[in-house]
Amino acid sequence: MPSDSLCFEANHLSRAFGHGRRRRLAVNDATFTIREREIVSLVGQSGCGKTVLAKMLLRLEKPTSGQLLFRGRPIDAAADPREHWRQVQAVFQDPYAAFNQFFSIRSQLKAAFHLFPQRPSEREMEERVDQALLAVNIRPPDIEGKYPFELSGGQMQRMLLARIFILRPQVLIADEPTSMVDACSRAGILEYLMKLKEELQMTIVFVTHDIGLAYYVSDRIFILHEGQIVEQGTPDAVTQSPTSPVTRQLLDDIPSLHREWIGRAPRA
Amino acid sequence: MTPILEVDRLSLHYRTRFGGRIHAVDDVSFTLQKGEILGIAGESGCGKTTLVSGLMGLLIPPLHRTTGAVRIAGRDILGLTPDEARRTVLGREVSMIPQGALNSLNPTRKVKDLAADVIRSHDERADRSAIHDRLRERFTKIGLDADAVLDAYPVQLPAGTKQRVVIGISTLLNPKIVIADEPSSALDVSTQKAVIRLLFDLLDEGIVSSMIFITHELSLLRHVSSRIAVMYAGQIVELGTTEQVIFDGRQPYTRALMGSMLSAEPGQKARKPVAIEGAPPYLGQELHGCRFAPRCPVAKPDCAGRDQVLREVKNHWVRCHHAE
Amino acid sequence: MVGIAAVFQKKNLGKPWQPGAQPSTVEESPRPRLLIPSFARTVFLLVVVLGFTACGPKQTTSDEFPRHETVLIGVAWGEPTSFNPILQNPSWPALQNTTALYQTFFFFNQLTGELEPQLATSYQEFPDRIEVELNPAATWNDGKPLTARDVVFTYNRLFRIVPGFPAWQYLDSVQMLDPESPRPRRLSFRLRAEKPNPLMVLHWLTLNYVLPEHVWEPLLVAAGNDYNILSKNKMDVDPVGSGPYRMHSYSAEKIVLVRDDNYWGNAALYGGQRPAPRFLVAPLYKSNDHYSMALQQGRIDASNTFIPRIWLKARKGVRAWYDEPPYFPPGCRPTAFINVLHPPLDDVHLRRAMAFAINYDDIRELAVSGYSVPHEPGFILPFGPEARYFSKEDALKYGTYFDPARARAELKEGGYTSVFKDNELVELRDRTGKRVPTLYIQCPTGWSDWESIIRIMVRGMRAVGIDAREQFVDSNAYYKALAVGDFDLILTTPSGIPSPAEPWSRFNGVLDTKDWAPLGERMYANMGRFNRPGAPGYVPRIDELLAKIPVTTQPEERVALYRELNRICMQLQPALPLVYRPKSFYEFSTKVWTGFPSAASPTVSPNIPGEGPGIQILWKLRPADAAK
Amino acid sequence: MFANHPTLRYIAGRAGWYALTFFVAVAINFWLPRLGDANPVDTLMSKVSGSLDAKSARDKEESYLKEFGLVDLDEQGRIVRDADGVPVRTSILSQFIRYVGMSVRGDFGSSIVQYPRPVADIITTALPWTLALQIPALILGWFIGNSLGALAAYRRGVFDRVLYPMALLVSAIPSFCFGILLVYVFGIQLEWLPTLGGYDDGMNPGLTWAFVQSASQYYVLPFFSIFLLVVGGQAIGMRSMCIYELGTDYVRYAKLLGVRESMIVRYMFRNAMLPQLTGLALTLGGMVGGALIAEMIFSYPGLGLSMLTAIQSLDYPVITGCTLLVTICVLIANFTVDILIGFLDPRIRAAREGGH
Repeated sequence: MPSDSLCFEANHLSRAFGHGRRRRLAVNDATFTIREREIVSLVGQSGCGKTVLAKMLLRLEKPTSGQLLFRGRPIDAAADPREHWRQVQAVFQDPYAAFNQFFSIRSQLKAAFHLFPQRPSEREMEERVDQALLAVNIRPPDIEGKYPFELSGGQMQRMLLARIFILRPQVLIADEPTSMVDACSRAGILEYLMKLKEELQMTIVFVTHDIGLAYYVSDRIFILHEGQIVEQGTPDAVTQSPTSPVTRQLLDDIPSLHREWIGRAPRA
Repeated sequence: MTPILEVDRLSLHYRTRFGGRIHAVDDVSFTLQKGEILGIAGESGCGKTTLVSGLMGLLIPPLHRTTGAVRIAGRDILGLTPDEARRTVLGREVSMIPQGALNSLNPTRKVKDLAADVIRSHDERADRSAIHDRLRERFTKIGLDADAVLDAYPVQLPAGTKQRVVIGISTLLNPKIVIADEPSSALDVSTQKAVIRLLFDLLDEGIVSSMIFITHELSLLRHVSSRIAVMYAGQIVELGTTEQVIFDGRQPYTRALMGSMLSAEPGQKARKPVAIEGAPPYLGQELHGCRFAPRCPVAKPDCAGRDQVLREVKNHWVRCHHAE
Repeated sequence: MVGIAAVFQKKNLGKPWQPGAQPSTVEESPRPRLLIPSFARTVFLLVVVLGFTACGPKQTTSDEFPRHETVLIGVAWGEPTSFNPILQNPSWPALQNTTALYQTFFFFNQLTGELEPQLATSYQEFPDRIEVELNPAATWNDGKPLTARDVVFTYNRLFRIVPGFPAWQYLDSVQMLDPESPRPRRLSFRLRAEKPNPLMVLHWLTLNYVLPEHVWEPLLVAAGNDYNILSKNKMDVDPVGSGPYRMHSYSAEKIVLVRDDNYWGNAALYGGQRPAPRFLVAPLYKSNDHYSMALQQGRIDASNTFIPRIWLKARKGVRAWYDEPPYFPPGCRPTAFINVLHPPLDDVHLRRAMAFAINYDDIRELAVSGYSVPHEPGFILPFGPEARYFSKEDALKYGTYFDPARARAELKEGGYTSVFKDNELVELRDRTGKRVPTLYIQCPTGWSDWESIIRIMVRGMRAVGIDAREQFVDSNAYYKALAVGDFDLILTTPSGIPSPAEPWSRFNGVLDTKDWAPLGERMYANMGRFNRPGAPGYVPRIDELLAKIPVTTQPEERVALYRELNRICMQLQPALPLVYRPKSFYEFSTKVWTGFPSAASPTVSPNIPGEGPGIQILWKLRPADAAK
Repeated sequence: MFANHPTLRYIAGRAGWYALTFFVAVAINFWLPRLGDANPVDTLMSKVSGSLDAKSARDKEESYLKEFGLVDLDEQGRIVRDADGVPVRTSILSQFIRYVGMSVRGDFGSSIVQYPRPVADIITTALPWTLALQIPALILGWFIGNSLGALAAYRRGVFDRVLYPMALLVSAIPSFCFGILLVYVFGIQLEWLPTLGGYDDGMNPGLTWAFVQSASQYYVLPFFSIFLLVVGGQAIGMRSMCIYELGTDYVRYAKLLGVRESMIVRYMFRNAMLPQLTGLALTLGGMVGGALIAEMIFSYPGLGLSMLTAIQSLDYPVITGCTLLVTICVLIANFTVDILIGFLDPRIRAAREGGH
């Protein structure tokens, strides 16, 4: 359950790119809070600013104006961003890009322990890698000696999640983690995300263009459009009684199994 | 009515460096009628992309035909030399809309030059201004600002426009059949919708006669195709009308695919999507028995030992001896 | 096989290219026509054509310098900079010890130790001066007579403004003895009273050029007597000298001299003969190997560069002075200077132990291609003109030959103990039990023969228990370390060119204490800081001997003094003489010219043409074809 | 002034960066060799000092220091001394300021080792040889290597199976070994071609037919020693670039649309060539290093050895002059390629013109 204490708190947060006439606000005056152990989805079309916002939460981008607090302190309070990254981790769209092609997967999972100030013993590392693999439903022998290119996108995305299991961050930023994954593996990825949240008591920020996905996983949904948060609320509220035309459009654009979508019956 | 495309017991394999064979497409048969959109659904590694190569008559080593034929208007296109195939089939008879529009356009050539290359490749005498007029007309028709887009380099275009450009170039020569390989999977939902609309328009205009639409999103096929073929491990495991396959799937794999779908509709949240565990079998070895059996939630002991054939069950074709 | 399955999974995912995961589908496309871009085709043809023109028949007809009239010598290094003879280091042939263009009073024959006439016919030594008589026939090659006035001008005017001109250390002034004569030819070189040293004055008389007053006086005036301005003058356009050749031309690749058929010496010194070759050319190659190769190919006729394993080149017609070891006459003494201000190197026992520990035969055979004769202790060459000062008896009695047992005995006597572990030396302790710091032996890195010498020294020393190590440093750092005394042991060669002052100048290079400087400041002789006057253990006799030897007129006395000095050196071991080396190499090829002197017919001092006395060879050469 | 002209603004922008790089490089070139403890006068002195007593040596050394501008001088041109009479060394900063002032006037000073030869003279006699050898070898090698590499990638088969290992072999041999091999085979064993020097010893340089013929004979081996290496290296690079290009989605797409092979070859060649252009710029930068090897092996005239000896003997003015030249060459080559790529590669052009 989400707690009452705040994980992120943003006040009039903005991020601009370019100068002069080309100045463009990628994030425009966003004010929001994310509570501990909450799953919040950032939903919008491409270019709506959701990824920039996620990067600010990860301390990869600096806001041009406004204030972003992480657990009550400015996000850049510590000089060393690694402080932040120990607590806040991310998974991205392309799992292959997150792994080095030339090292075995297992060794790279083990390398995750480097982020800890104190590395556990060799045996403990092996055990924890095995546990993490099992948590994403992969039998450790199945990836023994394998390299990233030998696995499918779905499997690799699960490796990313396994890494999260090892690192045990308190906050996870998931940026379109399913967009390169088959539909049939997607459900699995979502399932493991939920499991992560349950087991590790994590706060998750989920970035997607698919409001359907958001609907399944989130406690709350933020709808972004042209840098602004145009609507936020529970999944049911957002999907069933959307207030913003942007939300309505997004809902309308999803091909659903049961609802008319494109208004044209395919010719037989 | 004779089908526009007829795939007859087609099997294709790759030769590996060590003399082995990978049977990427195994015993695939279907037909495509004029005006029809056939959906092909399946997960990664099911042989969709190999099948596309076969449908285009483009068997580039190490891909080879094992048996079967692909006939367009009665002519087996797999028997053609590569140059014949290039001149007579590719782009004209069969064309293709690739998955990643982002990477499918040569970044160092302007859109108009890329498009002109396609036209000139099939008509060496086409003169410059005729080509240009033709391009302008076609690009305007597909809803693009023709002058601006034609004069741009691919990098200068946003993703949605680029996908439209790719569709425009792919259909320049009014191909009979267009194979769309996940044309919208990299796009956001709104752009995806627009792209699908465009494809429908092309069919309605008669620019394209028929279409094969490949995707793993069954929810999308529900609105796009008239018939659906579900592929698994190189084989078609179910073939029927969209309604039949989606709402009355007989093959356990089809049903599992449906079970993994999620939907943002009210009341659906309670229904938990279920992922299909495990991975498709490796095709580089002799396979016996039902190929889905190891992952099948309803597998019976006899499944593993029994080779499956595609048989008709209640007006649609299913490859499962338990299906009724 | 698993990998290939994964490949297809990947492929269907539509992933971009992945290393190692690429099936060769697209690579093996159907055969297209051969498509060489046209520019590349053109370029390729061009290269082929170029290759063919260049491979055409070698032609020699239009040579400016016909081979049969030209002697080519490997004597010069580096691109020509300036031919101004008052520079410290001008280009050949204005370089010191070259006598083709400018001349000196005498040639020094390093085999006999005699001075042979050049510009001067004779000299006479006096306690305070040396009198020299010029050849009355001498003229400049512009036809003007060469007289004692030119000499006086050269020394008293020109050399006065050269900063640090070395002859002034020993020379006070030069005077004409017959100034009233229409063609004065008698000169008196007055020695400096506080440093009387006729040997060094004779040394300079074999090296310092005489320059024409009528050419240089105007230049000197124009430069306002300023050396820096005068030295900017390159003197490269047909400079006026008195030698048998004149400047012809030069480029970055070679320097060409042409015979002066009006050379005064042809009649006065060579019985009316003129030198055989019309041109004397010094090609400038970029490494020793190239001179060696050119010599073997007959492209050059003689060279003074180092050629390893000369005996292998004999079948290519390349020969040295001797046909067997040492191939070249020994002329100098590479020495390890010992810094006696670095304790315990002030201890004679340690120094002598070192001298006993070195395997001199190994050095001769392994490090210097065998171009040396067997080692004798001390600084006197047991060879050539110096042999008369050498005493085998002293050497056996006081000297240090390779003898590890005696090395150990010396260490023991000095109270040292060596700690070995598994036959490896761990450390050396002095008599108080304190560890002696590792002693480093320095030389510039890349000087491979010296590096080998040091390795052999280190091996020997460690074997007897002296903790020594190699130290190879950048050559610039080496020169600095040598001068300021920043070393334990360092390799160098005291004194430079064949000279009538040997072996005095060699001893002086090791022992000179007159220009004492503390560590950190520069010394240019005795860099080991041995025998500082007033220091404990100072041996005044050494300074006395150094002062006395040059002024002795009695040959027997000189022998005795040298013998005594060498004996002291053998006993006190101020430095470690290591091996004998030629002063300069002497190799020639008989492909085009014959008549080169060698040990079998030592008609001229072993110097190649274009180097000091070697110029005389040019009168003895004959075309090889004519000999057949 | 350039605000509305993206291309000019782009060029001006690049030029600005290059100018900045140039000044930084000049400063580093000047400073680095002078940082060590040793200085060239020590080296000169130890070579001449054997026969000098302390006073003459000091005189000599001070005259060197004065001549090479390493000590401060008063108004009358006398050496400024401290209380102990030791000459006051000029600080590197004031040396640098003087050097910049002189360079601006085109005066690079005199060599120390080859005193009194002006640095400009050393460079101008050597440079034509270096350029005449290197530029054609590099440029021709680049063109031919790229063409062969593209062909190998495209045609595959026997052609590739022969060419690729050969190219690998050639580029794997260290360049000096390769040169020595050429000397041994063609110069010593077969005696087809001369191997020492730039032209026959029997002549002087001049614009005569005999000289040109002689020079071209002497040119062949050094040329090929560089040319073949460049061909090998470039062919390997181009081959893998082309194989990569052939595997890209856009080549596959073009094939699926039935685009003619010749057009696909053009796509491949052009796109693969762009990164190779950068390689060309870098190769041109390495010219002096290559020159040194050719000169050491073939005694070929040129700049390399001057530079090597200068470095070995800390001949500051020559080092600084040569590195200045090298810097200028590298920067000009890179600048040209930068601008060229900016025009050839629409991805960069698009970024410049503002994209979408």
